[in-house]
Amino acid sequence: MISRRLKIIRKKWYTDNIFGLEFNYPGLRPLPGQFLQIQVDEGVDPFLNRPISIASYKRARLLMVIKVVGRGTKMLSAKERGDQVTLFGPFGRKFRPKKKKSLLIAGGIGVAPLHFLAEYFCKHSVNFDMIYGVRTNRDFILRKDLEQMADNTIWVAEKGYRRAGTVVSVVKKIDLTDYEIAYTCGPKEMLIALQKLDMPIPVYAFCEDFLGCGCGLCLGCAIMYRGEYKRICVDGPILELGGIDFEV
Amino acid sequence: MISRRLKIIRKKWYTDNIFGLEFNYPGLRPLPGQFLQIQVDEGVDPFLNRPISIASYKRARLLMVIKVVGRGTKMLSAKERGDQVTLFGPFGRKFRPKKKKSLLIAGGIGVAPLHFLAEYFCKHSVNFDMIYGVRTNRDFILRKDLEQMADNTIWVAEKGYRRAGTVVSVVKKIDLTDYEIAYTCGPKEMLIALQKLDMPIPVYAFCEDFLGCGCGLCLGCAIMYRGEYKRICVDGPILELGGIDFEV
Amino acid sequence: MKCRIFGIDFKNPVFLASGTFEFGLIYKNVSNRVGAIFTKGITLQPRKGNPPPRVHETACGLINSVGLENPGVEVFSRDILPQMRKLKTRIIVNVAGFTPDDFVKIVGELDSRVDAFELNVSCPNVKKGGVAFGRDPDICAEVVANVRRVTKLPVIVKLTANFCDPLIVGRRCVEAGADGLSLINTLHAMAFDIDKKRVLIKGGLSGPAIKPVALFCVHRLKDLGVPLIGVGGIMSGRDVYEFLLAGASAVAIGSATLRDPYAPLRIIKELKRLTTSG
Amino acid sequence: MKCRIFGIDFKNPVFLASGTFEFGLIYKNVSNRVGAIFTKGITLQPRKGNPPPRVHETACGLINSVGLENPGVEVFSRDILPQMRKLKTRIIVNVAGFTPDDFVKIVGELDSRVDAFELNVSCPNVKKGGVAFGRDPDICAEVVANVRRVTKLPVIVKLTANFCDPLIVGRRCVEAGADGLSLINTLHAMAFDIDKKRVLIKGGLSGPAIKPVALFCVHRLKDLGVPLIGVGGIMSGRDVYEFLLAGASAVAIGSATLRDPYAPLRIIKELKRLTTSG
Ligand SMILES: Cc1cc2nc3c(=O)[nH]c(=O)nc-3n(C[C@H](O)[C@H](O)[C@H](O)COP(=O)(O)OP(=O)(O)OC[C@H]3O[C@@H](n4cnc5c(N)ncnc54)[C@H](O)[C@@H]3O)c2cc1C
Ligand SMILES: Cc1cc2nc3c(=O)[nH]c(=O)nc-3n(C[C@H](O)[C@H](O)[C@H](O)COP(=O)(O)OP(=O)(O)OC[C@H]3O[C@@H](n4cnc5c(N)ncnc54)[C@H](O)[C@@H]3O)c2cc1C
Ligand SMILES: Cc1cc2nc3c(=O)[nH]c(=O)nc-3n(C[C@H](O)[C@H](O)[C@H](O)COP(=O)(O)O)c2cc1C
Ligand SMILES: Cc1cc2nc3c(=O)[nH]c(=O)nc-3n(C[C@H](O)[C@H](O)[C@H](O)COP(=O)(O)O)c2cc1C
Ligand code: FES
Ligand code: FES
Repeated sequence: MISRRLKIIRKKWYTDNIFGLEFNYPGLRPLPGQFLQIQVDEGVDPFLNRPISIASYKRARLLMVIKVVGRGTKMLSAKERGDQVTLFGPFGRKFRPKKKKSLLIAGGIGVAPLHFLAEYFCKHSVNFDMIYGVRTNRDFILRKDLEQMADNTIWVAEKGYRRAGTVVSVVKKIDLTDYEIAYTCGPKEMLIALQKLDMPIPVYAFCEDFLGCGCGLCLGCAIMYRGEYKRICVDGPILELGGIDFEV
Repeated sequence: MISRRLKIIRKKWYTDNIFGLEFNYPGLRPLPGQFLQIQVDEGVDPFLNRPISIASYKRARLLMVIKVVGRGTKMLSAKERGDQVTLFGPFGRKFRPKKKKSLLIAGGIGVAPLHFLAEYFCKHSVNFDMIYGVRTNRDFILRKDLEQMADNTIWVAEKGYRRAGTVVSVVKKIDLTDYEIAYTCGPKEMLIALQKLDMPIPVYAFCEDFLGCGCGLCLGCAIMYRGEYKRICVDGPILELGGIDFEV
Repeated sequence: MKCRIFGIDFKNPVFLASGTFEFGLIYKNVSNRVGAIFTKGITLQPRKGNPPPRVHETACGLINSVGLENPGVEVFSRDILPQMRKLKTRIIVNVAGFTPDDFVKIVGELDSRVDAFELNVSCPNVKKGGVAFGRDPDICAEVVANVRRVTKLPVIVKLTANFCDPLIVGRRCVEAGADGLSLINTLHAMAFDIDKKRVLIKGGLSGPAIKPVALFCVHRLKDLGVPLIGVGGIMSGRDVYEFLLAGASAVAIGSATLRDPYAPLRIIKELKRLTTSG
Repeated sequence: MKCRIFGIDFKNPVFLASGTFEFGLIYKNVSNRVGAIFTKGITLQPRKGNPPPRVHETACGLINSVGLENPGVEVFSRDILPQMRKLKTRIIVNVAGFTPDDFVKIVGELDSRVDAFELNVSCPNVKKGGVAFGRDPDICAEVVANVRRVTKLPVIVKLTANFCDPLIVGRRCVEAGADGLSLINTLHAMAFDIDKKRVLIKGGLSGPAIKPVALFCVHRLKDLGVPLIGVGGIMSGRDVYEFLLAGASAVAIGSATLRDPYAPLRIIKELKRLTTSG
């Protein structure tokens, strides 16, 4: 782990509550699912850093895509180009995706880490399709990029878009045996719904939750997995969807 | 009392640790010695507002001059033109200076409230002289302005300036019977030294200390004055120097 | 937002805590719109209070050591209370005694001219060698029982979480006849001046820093069968709502008014929005 | 910066608190440069810990409810301790018992293979119906006396400020043979989820918010005649210095490492600058 104080070299608003921050971060060697802990403020309130996935890393340019949901992300959204931010990481276990035909299932801001997985697949010439669901047609982000990288894409929105529905309704309809493996990231409710579908292929979930340290020190990020507590930050965030007990 | 969220319309660095913030604040009717409570940050850390004197108020333009001494003033110094700041006040008792030939004795940043007193005297055609002492010749601020307003001025610095010394050494040398009344503001050590001189005219001190509320609610700003505790924020900050017991 | 506790109607459940709003006479437009004002601690004799420094800022909070500066019950009763009576709010007198007798005398002096009493049992007990009453369930119960005899008005005990279990003390107070409990008072705290290498302040910690502790204490006492008034670090309507979920019937705003005297009005507005929307 | 306490040399007085740095094996370059590491709480049996959420941020602090997740003394002794022994620092095992007997067994199992023991008496005492040991001076003294019999290594008791007076408990521990005291453990705290209208977390409050309380407690115990280790909200060298002024001989860094695992190194540097300049 290293910590870096880096300047924001680009900031972009994708929607009215999702923005991206870009940094020049040479030497980072991230794997899909890995994330950084962003210090919200130099002061001690808010106290904890916020985990944000690596959404893209190309030629030393790091992109993180952040949705404003509470105080920390709100404060981060006030940072502008030129401002310095302290980043810790990368954290998350070293997960190397298999080179198999894959299906990516993104819900909402869950698209951020899957975008980086897509980049990884492109680089390693792995074929994949993508399903991406959002609430309204204005919520899609990184769309063109993803269309370029994926073989096939299905975009779906709960309302305001020609294809109405959720990723779950799409997954129910398609033939999953076209794929050898699936990856998903999105709100907990979506993961629970996907889990109930009992898909015939291995499904890996990118888990998100409130963390403490983000790096294995505090045991604050427990998730019940195959009968025992795992730490999202170091044993995850990528875990097999079927093994997670969301009831605990 | 009113609270206002105002935009900084001008920011200026006078020295490497003293800066000024200007606001457009119509309707304020400040008297000398009065101050505003500035909210350092919208968050709750730091928790308390910081008291800053009115240094100038002309045609609705409010100037406050702030020295960086700790965390709060440091954070304030990071604010830039266009940033919004919340101000409460004005606070401090309604003290109307007498129209008598006056001597103003400023030490360091203590010059800020005396600058506003000088403005007040000019407006009310009161004659006054001024002594202004600092540590080094680079620490003088608002100098030209003060020279214009005062009849006579004596600038003095502990080092690096043609006239070496402190305001106390100057006061000792001049004939105080030329004046009917004196006003002073500066570090506590300076006030104590002036008090010991037992000057033959009434001397009013502009007291500065750590405040709680700044407006009489908390009794956090006690100063021992003529045998009883007074509140700097509402009974002061202008108090007769001779009455203050600095030992308590 | 009306709320009825101790058989009294309050216009809303947002009160002003003791010691952080003077006697409500400076910002009357705030006083007039809250459910009640707790006065600052009133002692039998006038008190000068502690030497400075009396306040010191800490992480998300502050330490105060005002030392119960107040004019004493006589001056309060004669000069201040009549002015307070003109406010359009309930008045609850925070009674600070140094002996069990003090409480009875102060309450006796003011009875029927105020809306309720809050017994501040945090002062060091002079009879018991300076240990705070508030930590001793027996004395607290004794104080409550004695006060009970001299007034029919609601008697609230302000509990401390310092070095004692408010559940144990609170239960005894209720058995002895307390109508309600307010909690928590400030936490014992210190700060040091590292430049001068000495104590900077020794006093009570308040503000957002202590909110989680206050919530724990309120929740711990929620089944005692009397209304609880939650105090500690409340800055917003959401904070108030947390205290209501924890088991409080009303809350009191303390340090927040030091940052913004109008904070209680904002908090009431926010709470209204929360309770009507959800 | 060397410091000698309990008859042991530590390379500096900045230690790592229990439960916030794992077993020191993740950031070894930090572990190797601090005076000592307190392990996380070790229980007799392995423990799964509490269900999520286990951490919740509060004003200038956090509430944790990890629930003593740990592999138990056997696995610790066999698999983890040998790795820890390779670190260039002192190892103090935080012993968490649910009965007085647990403490003796755990200490007995590890004796002579570590540098000292810290008795974590904050766990609810299963024999006493769940009330925390730490509040009961008698049981604390009993635990210390029993442990004293099975080890010659320094025995430190980690005191709580929750609902009891650490001075009373601490004094009894010292009389029973404790070599030192560390304080404070986290403060009882809660937070509520106002959207779901239910408890969000119940646990212990740590971080800068509690520093003023920890300083008060350390200062309160400064004359007990044994070295004190100050814990609570330390974020900087200045904070350490405050604890030293309060009466601590050393300090432990807890939550700060959750914000920045390298914080202890910065703190040591800052402290060095402060102590050599002044
Ligand atoms: C590995 C990982 C990767 C992530 N990647 C991304 C990413 O790429 N982009 C992105 O936008 N987000 C990502 N997240 C989520 C992101 O970290 C959170 O949205 C962020 O931390 C929220 O911070 P906040 O201060 O804005 O919200 P907070 O104010 O902390 O909380 C938001 C909401 O949750 C509630 N809440 C707070 N604490 C708890 C708790 N302990 N239990 C239950 N509810 C609570 C609050 O009341 C509030 O309603 C990731 C999370 C993880 C773990
Ligand atoms: C009526 C009034 C008018 C003022 N006008 C001006 C003005 O016009 N311009 C101006 O620059 N300043 C003015 N001041 C002073 C100004 O308010 C302080 O310098 C400011 O509040 C310091 O805030 P800070 O956060 O930067 O410093 P802090 O970090 O709060 O403190 C600075 C130093 O004091 C120490 N300290 C903190 N609290 C205490 C305490 N309770 N007791 C002893 N030491 C403590 C700290 O350790 C630190 O060394 C005025 C003060 C008053 C009362
Ligand atoms: C400056 C100050 C003075 C106080 N004086 C009293 C008092 O006289 N009597 C009392 O019972 N509580 C007193 N308190 C405690 C508050 O009423 C309240 O219990 C405590 O501050 C916690 O609430 P808060 O975090 O909202 O401030 C005082 C608190 C402060 C900050
Ligand atoms: C996540 C977490 C886990 C902790 N686990 C333990 C523990 O196992 N044993 C113990 O004695 N203290 C434990 N503590 C308490 C700390 O050691 C320390 O006493 C407390 O956090 C106060 O210090 P701080 O404010 O620097 O964090 C834990 C604290 C945290 C935040
Ligand atoms: S967040 Fe601390 S161990 Fe995972
Ligand atoms: S600062 Fe609160 S009364 Fe003066």
